[in-house]
Amino acid sequence: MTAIATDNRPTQTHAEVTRDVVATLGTQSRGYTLMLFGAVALFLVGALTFVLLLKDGLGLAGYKSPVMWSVYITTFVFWVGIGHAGTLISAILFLFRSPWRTAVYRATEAMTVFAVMTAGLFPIIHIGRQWVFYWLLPYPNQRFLWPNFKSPLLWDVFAIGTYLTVSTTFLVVGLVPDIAAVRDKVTGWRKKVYTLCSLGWTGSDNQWRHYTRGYLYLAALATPLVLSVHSVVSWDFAMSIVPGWHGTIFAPYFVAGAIYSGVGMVFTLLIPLRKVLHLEHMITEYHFDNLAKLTLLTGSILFYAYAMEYFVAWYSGVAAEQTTFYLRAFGPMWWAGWTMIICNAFVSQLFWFKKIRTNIAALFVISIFINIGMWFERYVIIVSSLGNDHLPFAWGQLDPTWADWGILAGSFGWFLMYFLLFARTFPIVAIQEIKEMIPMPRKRAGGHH
Amino acid sequence: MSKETNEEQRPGIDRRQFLTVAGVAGVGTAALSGCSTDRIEKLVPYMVGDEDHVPGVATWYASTCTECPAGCSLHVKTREARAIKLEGNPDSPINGGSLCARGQAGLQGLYNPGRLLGPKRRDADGSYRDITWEEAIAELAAQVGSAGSDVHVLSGAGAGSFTDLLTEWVGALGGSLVRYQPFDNEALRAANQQVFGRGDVPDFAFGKAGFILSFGTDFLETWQGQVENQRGFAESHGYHDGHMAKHVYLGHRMDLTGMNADEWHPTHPGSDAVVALAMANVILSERERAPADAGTLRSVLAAFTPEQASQESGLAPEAIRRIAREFASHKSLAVAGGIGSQHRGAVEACAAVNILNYVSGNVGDTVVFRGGRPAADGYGALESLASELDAGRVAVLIVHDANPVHTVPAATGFADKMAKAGFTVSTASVMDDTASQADLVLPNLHALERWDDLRPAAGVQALMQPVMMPVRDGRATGDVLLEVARTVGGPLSGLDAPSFEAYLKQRWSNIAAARGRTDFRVFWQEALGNGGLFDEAAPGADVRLADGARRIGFQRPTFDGDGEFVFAPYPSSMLYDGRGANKPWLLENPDPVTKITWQSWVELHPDTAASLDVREGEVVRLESPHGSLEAPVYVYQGVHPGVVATPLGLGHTAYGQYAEGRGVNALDLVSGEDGAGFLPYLSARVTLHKTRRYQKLAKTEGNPRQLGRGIAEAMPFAAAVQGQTPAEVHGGHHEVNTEREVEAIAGWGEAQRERLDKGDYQGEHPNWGMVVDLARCTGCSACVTACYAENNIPFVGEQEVVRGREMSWMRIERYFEGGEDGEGFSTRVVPMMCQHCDNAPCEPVCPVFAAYHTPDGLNAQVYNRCVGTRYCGNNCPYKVRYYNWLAYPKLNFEEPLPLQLNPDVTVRARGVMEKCTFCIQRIRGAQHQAAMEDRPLQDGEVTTACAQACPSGAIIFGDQHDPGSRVAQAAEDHRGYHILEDLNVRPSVTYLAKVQHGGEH
Amino acid sequence: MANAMTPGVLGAFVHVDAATDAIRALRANGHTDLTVYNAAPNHEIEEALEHKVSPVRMFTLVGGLTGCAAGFAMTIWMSLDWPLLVGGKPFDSVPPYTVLAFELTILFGALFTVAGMMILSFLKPTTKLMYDEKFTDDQIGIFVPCAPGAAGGVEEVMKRAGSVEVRHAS
Amino acid sequence: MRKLVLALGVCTVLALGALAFTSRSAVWQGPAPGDSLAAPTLAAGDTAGLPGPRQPIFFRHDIHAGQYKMQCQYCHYAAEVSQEPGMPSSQTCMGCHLVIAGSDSSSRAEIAKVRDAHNAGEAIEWTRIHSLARHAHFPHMRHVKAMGPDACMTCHGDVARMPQVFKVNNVTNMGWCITCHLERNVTRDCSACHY
Repeated sequence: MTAIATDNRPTQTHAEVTRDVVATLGTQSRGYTLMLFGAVALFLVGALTFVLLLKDGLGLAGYKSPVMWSVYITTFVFWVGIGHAGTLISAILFLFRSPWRTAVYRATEAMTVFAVMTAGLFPIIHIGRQWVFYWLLPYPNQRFLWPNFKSPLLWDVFAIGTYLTVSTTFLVVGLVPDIAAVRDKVTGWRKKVYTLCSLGWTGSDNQWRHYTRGYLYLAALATPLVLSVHSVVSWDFAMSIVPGWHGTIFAPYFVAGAIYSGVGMVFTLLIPLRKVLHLEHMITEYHFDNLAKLTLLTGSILFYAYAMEYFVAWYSGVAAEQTTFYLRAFGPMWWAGWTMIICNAFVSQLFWFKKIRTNIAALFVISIFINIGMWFERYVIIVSSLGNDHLPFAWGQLDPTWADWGILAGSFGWFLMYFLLFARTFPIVAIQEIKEMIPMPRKRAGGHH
Repeated sequence: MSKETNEEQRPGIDRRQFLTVAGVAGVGTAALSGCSTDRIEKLVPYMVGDEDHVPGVATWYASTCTECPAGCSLHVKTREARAIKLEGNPDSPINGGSLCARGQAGLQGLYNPGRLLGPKRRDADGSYRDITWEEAIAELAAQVGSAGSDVHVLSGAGAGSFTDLLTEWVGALGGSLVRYQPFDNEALRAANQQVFGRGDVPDFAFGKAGFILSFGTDFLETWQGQVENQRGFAESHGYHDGHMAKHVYLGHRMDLTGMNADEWHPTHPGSDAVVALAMANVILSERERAPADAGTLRSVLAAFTPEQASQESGLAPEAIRRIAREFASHKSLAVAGGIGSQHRGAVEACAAVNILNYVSGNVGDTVVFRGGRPAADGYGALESLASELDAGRVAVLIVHDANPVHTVPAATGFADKMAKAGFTVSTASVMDDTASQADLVLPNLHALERWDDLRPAAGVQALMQPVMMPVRDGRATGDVLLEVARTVGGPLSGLDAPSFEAYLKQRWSNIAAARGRTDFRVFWQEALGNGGLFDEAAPGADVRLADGARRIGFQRPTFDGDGEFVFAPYPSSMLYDGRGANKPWLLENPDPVTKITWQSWVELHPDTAASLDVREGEVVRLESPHGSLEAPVYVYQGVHPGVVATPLGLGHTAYGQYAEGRGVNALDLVSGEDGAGFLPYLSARVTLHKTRRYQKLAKTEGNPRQLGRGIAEAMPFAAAVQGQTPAEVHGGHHEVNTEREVEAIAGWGEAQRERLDKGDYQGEHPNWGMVVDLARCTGCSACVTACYAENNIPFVGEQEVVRGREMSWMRIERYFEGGEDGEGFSTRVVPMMCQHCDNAPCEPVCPVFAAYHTPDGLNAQVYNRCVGTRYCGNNCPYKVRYYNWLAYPKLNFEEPLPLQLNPDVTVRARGVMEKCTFCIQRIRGAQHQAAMEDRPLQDGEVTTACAQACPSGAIIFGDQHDPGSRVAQAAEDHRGYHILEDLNVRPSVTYLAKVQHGGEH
Repeated sequence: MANAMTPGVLGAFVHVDAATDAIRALRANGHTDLTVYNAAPNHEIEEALEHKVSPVRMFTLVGGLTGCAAGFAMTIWMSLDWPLLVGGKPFDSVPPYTVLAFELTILFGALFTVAGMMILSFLKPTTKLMYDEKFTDDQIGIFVPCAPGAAGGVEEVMKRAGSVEVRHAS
Repeated sequence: MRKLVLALGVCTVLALGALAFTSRSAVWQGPAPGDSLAAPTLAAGDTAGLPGPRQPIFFRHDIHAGQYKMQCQYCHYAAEVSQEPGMPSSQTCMGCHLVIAGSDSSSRAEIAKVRDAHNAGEAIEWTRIHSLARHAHFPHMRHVKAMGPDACMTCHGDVARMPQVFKVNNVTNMGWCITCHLERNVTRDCSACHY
């Protein structure tokens, strides 16, 4: 193992690890209850909005031709992006055997699952006839009709579907041994529940033998997946001929953005959570420092991508492209354009300084900026590009309404609700992986060969 | 009565009852269920079978349009015995097969939700109660009986049997009949009287002219017969094999007519007379072969120099000379007398233009006096009636087919004077501004529900017949008059016709007799079938100058008040004199110039706006000595900096839900005080006050500039004559790929297409395509309404238009050119509908194949498959896909509007995308017909609604695979180009670049 | 309940090297079907047990291939079943279908892997074996199935290796 | 490779399932040899026992089309020339029933209803049995022309044997149309019916 890792190896004994993590379950702390309450309230706002959308139609939202996609798709892409950091940390860093992922990966993985769950709602929310969304699935029907596999939207359906399934599986598989550990600590009805969830795990050598191997392959599969999913999402735009969408760098650009926003969200979630659940000694500056470095990397990639978009627009000599990008910076939506550039390209550069990378308060504030910035990135790409298309006479600028914000708020509520409930019910820190890092006691003195 | 005569009396009334709402073809609200799957539960058959009514098959009737005095002939399409579309009658010399937006919107008058359910009586407390027709007629008869000779009738009906009956009726009573139409050409007729000694309106042969000069006269909008003028204009000004007339427009505002001019010169309001005279002077002094008696004018004209005219008009002297010379060197035509420039000197202006025409030898050539154009009695007559009313000398006032309370300035106090009448009767079928002051309202039947005829032009006697059962319990005013006559007896006993239909037939039997037609029934059936009698127009009278011609002169017209701006109200090409204001199709059809819908607005020149620091959408208050109004600003380069312009037609106090309280009535700022028997619209000065309130304009215009994207192409006349392509005009298209790359790309494309020979795509298919000739298109927007009517397009209302959600499948894009740093300001229009691209970008992105390509080259949209992802809308570079954000049909089609819906077209449900289908229902219908007759489809057998309606014939539709088809040949034209060609989407619509004169001099 | 349990001896260890010693000794004595419980995977124990590599990867491979094939088959067959022309593209246009094939490869691969893990684990169930809750916490457990007669010897071996507790199941 | 075949197999099975699901409803095969077309005697009271909705007038297709072998188009004349089959006007009924009063009491009663309705000028509101969604256009005349006199029965079933008409086939189901169009190898283009 590398030096850093050795220095930051957890200091507790196996027994302490189990104790501390099990202690987080079923927390009653006020902070937690408040957060949960807020989340549910937000969710209800969204639910109500959705009911009204079903009743009266999407006209309630601020849609304005030619801006036929707006806040909903923006939020969709935003949540898909959030998911990516989780898989990156849990799968890719697992393959790279990087030690600092251990303490945080369970939380980020949960974040992934719930973020993708949230994103998965939007294709349904945003279509005009929500009640026939299943027509997008290839199922045998009396009409003999199949969906159009040439449509990027169908790629989306498959990509998001796969991503949700795989990341959920990955999370559950990782959870089983920990649930078993919890099972053996708790009593009463909770024991029954956990027994059920632990799928008869005993930690026998045979189970471990297949488990470790299988987990490795899951990680190996999740890695290309995480790269593909946001590429596919980016192709929803890149495959079209809308000036401002029609870009070849979209796939890497979006993937970087996704991870950037995802890590941002990890900060936003973990910083309060570790306080509420008293995990400060398990999730430490050391972890945030590394996460921040990741943010710096992806943020810089975004910086490059933004610059490159403008360069290509200018260099291509295509009038429509040039107009679109000019208007992004100086058009009616200049404020959104600059929000995105400042929050993403510039703010991320602060992480060159270790002082900031390890200052929890600073990290939290910056992470908020990152979330805002990344939401606006999608907003700008979608709304401002559509608003200034090929035919000037048909131009139009969006003005969102309560229905847009209602759904946006609801999506946050929906996500946080699940995340908080998860944190309360399952080990938010991976017990067995931490134990794996802690050397077991030996009767003979001296390390093992 | 014997059964036989009974057949005679009421032919077809009961053969024309339409199926009740549950009909086989799903009439009415049931039709709204459109894309959803609710079904009709009851089947209601016709009571009596009818040979010319097969359910599911359209029946056509000939009739005549009454939306303006032009008298265009109609073909009315009925399905299941309800009128669903109005089209032009090809036999008519006036409108040919075409029809303007207003005419087509007549249907929404027929099915207007505001129509009265029956006669109404006003009680003492001013509220109205429903009464029966018997009561109503008894009441009227009693009033008339006791009124003696103090019965006065105010009628807007055109010349025809009804007016004749009215004349007899009033005459018998010894009362007076005032025939009043708001835009009555009083000034023009007075000028003709003065200059030529005859007070009628001539025919203007726009089609024959090589040079058209308009003095602020909107002959493409509301002046004379719009459709007739436009057809002529397209004939001469539409570029064809090396020929194109030049059109110069002098006026303080660039209206639609000005937009179609090769040159527009913003002249000072009221200066037209002197400019015309100066031109006449130039021509006469430089030209030998002028009409003999024109010489006598030399002395008079000598006084009017281009320099003087230049001072008055702001038009450069050399420009005046140049235009005069061009005018004289072509077969030319000058027109004046437009409502928009009807100032106090209007008679002088028209007289001056008469002189100009005369000295150029146009009179008898392009200006032909046939005495065929009937006119009403003019504004003067209305004024005298008003004074009669004021003096309380009117016992009974009957207002028919007129709305003076709205069309006469409030300053004249006509409403108050009308209140002094003993008893006021209105025959309006909708509670309009005037009817809502009447004691008795006897709703007339709509022109499509009653018998009538018109004599709108020389040689034209147009018939109207009931094409369906009345939608509401109205009664033809003709019948009412006759019934009153029967009841009153006495002086009226002479009018003994049992019904107006009988009266009409009596008169037509005289016509038959006069033509030596013995069998009247045959003659009548022919006439009904043809829509009347269309005879060769008589040769024009030989017209010479009258003595009055020497009395021509010019003095600066006076304007009331000392405001800094001249206030220029102008008639809206959609709302006409305001009668269009209760028809959503017209309210939502964007104004061709400003592209604003549903609202009133104030036009300001950019410089004016800058100096006042007001922006578009800011509500300003205009104040004149006669009143004030508040409306949002629209900044428009095409208006004289010293002028603020506002359209007429809105600001109704009553007139149904769509019109009431909407917008402002520009006449509130104008006085009724006039010079000579006409209403001087252009007679007030206004001061402009900012309110710092803002109102979003309901306009369909995004960005009015093309940004060099080559959307609406145009080329100089010279280039067109040399057969250049638009690309060449731009200095040639530069190919970025190498020779071999181009080949490779093409080859690859071919390879792809060869793989498409599967399923329904095997074998030969037509490839439907369209050609739009921008040299002919004027932007009049008749096609837009045609599309609404044919395709059940819902109107969405002001608020939704503000949010850019209008559903108009056919969009007339209007782009501004130049106008900055000194260069001339001009506009271009381009009709934008689905281009049915062969490589349609909207198709592959649809996840459910709702958007796909048919074997016959259509870009189809399957509404019931659409889930509403709107990806197609995003990916359409032409932005011609429209989305049902809300359930517009259910929200907006109030009873009985749904009766108009076309049963062959699905009504789209909420949440689905829709767009132009190239009228696929017409294509499929024609294909079915051909298949039933085992024959191939012929070129021209099927055309789209827009192409059918277009008065300019600017749109050609057909099969591009058929080399002989008109469309295939037109697409070969050197002016042809595709919009956004670089995207390689391969549109099926080819545009022919506009051609502009200019630069020749 | 008890009679359902497999007879044998269960030893608990705190020290990892003690456990490995025990394992080696027991295997030497011919007790090859040991079951070793541990809260986390541990190399030393694995080495002591001399496990071969788990065959779970075969499931992953098969799953992936199935997914890939299914992806291409479904898309191509379905677009030819009712050919509809969109955007002038061929009905069976493979490039876009690669995306779907890829996604299905991952999906099937993952699901097969999990299935494989479960099947392989359940092939050697631990439900009938003696077990203690400390093993998911901080102790290592070794269970040796053996006839009650042989139990004494096994306990002896464990004790010598340093087990902290030994129990018998019969 | 076996996997590929297997996957293909799965898809085909699914599709076949769909096909079976849609084409299960029977297509009329023409009268079986030697069965009589004589219609049973029924009174209006018996309609409750018969399939199909009860109509305002107990009109006996089995008598008109069956026993007397009247062509469908004699009354539903529009079906030959129009998209809409239309319903015969009461005048059409009276064409015959001015002279035909009915053989037994029950039929006389029903015929009387028609006559009264006609004289009173009231429309008879028949209960609709086959009703296509508004977004599907079905040109009856094309089908009658293409498939000849038996065309009607293909979808509407053997009406000539129905004392009271009922729905035999799920004709409002797109699968019904497609199956037939596939069998006869005629167009499946969406825009042939949907516009």
